[in-house]
Amino acid sequence: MAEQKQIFGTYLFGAEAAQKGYALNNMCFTFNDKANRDAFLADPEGYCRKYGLNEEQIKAVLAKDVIGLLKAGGNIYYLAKLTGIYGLNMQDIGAIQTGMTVDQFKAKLVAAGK
Amino acid sequence: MAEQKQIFGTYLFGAEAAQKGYALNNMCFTFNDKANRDAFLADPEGYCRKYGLNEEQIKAVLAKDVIGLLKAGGNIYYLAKLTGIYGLNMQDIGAIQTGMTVDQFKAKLVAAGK
Amino acid sequence: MARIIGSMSASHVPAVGNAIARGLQEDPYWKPFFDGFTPAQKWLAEVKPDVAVVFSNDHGLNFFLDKMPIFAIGAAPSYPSADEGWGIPVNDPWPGIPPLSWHIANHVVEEEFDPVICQQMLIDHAVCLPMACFFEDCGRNKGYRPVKIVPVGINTVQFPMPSLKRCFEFGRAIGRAIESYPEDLKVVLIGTGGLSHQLEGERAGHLNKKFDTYCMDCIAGDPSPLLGLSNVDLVEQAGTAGLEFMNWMTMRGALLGEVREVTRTYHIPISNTAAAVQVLEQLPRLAAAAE
Amino acid sequence: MARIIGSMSASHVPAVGNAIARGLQEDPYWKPFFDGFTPAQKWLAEVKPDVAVVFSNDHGLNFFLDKMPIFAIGAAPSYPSADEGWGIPVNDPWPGIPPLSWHIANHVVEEEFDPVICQQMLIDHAVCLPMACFFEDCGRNKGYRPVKIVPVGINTVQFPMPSLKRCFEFGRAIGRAIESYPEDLKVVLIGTGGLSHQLEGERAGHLNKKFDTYCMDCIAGDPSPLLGLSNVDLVEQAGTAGLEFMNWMTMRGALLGEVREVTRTYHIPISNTAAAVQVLEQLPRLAAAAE
Ligand SMILES: [Fe+3]
Ligand SMILES: [Fe+3]
Repeated sequence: MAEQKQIFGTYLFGAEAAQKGYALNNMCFTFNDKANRDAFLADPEGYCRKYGLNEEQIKAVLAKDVIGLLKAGGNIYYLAKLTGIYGLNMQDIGAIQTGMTVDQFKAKLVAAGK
Repeated sequence: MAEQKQIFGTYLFGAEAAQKGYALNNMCFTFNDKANRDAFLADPEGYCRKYGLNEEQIKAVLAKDVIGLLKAGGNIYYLAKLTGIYGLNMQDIGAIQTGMTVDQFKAKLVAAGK
Repeated sequence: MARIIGSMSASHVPAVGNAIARGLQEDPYWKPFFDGFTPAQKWLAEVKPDVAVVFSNDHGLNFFLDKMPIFAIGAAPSYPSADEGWGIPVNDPWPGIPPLSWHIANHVVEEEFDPVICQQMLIDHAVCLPMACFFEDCGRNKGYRPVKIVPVGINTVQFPMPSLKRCFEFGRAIGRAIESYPEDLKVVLIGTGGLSHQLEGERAGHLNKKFDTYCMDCIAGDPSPLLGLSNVDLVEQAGTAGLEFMNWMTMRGALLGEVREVTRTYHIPISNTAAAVQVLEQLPRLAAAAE
Repeated sequence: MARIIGSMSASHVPAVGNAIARGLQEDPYWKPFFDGFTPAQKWLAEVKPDVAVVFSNDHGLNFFLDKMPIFAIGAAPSYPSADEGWGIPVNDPWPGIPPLSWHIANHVVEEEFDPVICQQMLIDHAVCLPMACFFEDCGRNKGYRPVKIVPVGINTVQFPMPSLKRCFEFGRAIGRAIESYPEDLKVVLIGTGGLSHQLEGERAGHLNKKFDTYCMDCIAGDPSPLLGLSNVDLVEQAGTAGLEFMNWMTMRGALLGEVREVTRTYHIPISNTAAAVQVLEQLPRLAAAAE
């Protein structure tokens, strides 16, 4: 129901994504612990497989492909813990997803305040 | 609110008991695992202390004092896991709490069906 | 569209698990209890449901007091059971039907209910044992799973609890959700728990045949006289564990049309409990008459 | 009786935690944000609340998709924070006030809300950082905890979500609960999150100053125009993370009387977020005028 209205570039996280992305989000949930973040960094693909991610999800994780992660059922509240491991802040993520440079993305934010 | 009406021999599990009995019920919750049941049996008092039970609760646990456990905040849904460890079934528990023999308690149940 | 064909309610008692495991169905103590399911089994063989929506309460397996829901809806692909601490055999998992679970969840939240949505959920004897009694071959034939399930959990463990009226209305919203599900499915409702019993306190062993009969009459006929009953009144009449009748009321709420009582049995005691079985068939009706 | 003295709302952003830790309050990027709290701090010094009821959403620290509540009420003696995965400093625990928490829980369940009751709850940056900004010394003076808290959680993570109308009504029930609490306590409401922002998708970076201004006008004046807004409409206007405005609406619902706007600031951007601070004072009124 909530998923019926299409909004450009926007992924509503409901029934479909919640099921599809369960393993991916569950893995990200473990990143609340530093030991798990370290284990991930030591062997990203192995860590993904341990948590039962599918190939689409693993590929997106390894490529830091945020849009791919969303399409694979990722929820930003959990994904943010993954991108944090990669040292990416929210402007970096914004730039990746919108195809801008980080400076362009930041300028866009500032412009919205005018 | 729910606790205002007094019913003979009846312990409503609400705000007060839920706080008072938290550690006790939490210990009982661990008894869903056989390894924990075994650990309890190997050292009941030590197990109680590990889970932070207070003296009133520890005394009631060691004495198999069901009424004492209720007064100490125990919830029957969790306490039943403790009494199960002691090999007591629900008629045994009923007899203990009502001061009857097990046969008397069973007869009381049967009589209610007439 | 999915269609609710009726409801089946039954008491649940852990000891039933041992009786099934030890094949005590013909034992004099157990026979009156298990015989109560025979007419229900016959009805099931006729109506052949695809899905069971099962209303029950957790007994300290899936939820703890750290985070205690009022209502919970299972949305898992599979519902495993687990050791509950009493040495009763662990049942095989029951398959879920996540699209229907989510449909129900979306619908009831829109109707202003606030259930916890559980993509992982352990089911305990309150689900597994009535299922094994109604779907008899499940107890004997491991892995036989003739229906998919949607477990609906109701808090009977800790006050505050939802009122019988709130439970009934929650059931109504679930009924409307099911009947608006686009797939052609036959859905049976199962309510478990109760009837009167009290395990703890100096009043342990409290049973109330008269009140239970009244409750079953209301379930079969007009449930509205029960809507004004407070939970504390319910405890007074039916004992603390009689609060599990909330599961029956939620189930009854989901029956949106007229019903016919197919069977009813009532027997005291199984363990400390008044053991009842009741089956209602929802009568055919015009779709437009649905609320 | 307890008395609600007003509300304070503010955006929350993990990056604020690092800014506090690194003492960047005077840094040109951060100064407009932190300066927004100064009038609120002045107001707090005058009104001196005893308790804060804090409306926020979990960010994958306390809840997961296995068991996702719609509403949650903290009833813990203490609320620790924990590592959220971003390297922001872990805050010291905030003390709870379980009797008030349970009073609220009992009351709202009676009013037909179905919150999860949490005797254990981790609070994340959505609670800790606005608290550290409003109660400035908390960030600098470890262990300084001038109020006890009741955290109220609202699901903004997963659809289905409660509507703005449902949130507002939940707030109203909480307001009535607080004002019927027998102890003489001054209670401040805190709503955190939003305003417009969207972190994910090709629309990342979406902000909507006009809509945010409209929302803050409605919060300060008449919130009823917002009650018809669907969550998807809210996403369209305010971005996916703009759904966190539900926290503000629940908070606003709990203000039962007339209000006076004490301060409002609005600044874009902090991180990717429209950062707002708004304080409302509840005007004195006759007890009889309370709903
Ligand atoms: Fe039960
Ligand atoms: Fe947030």
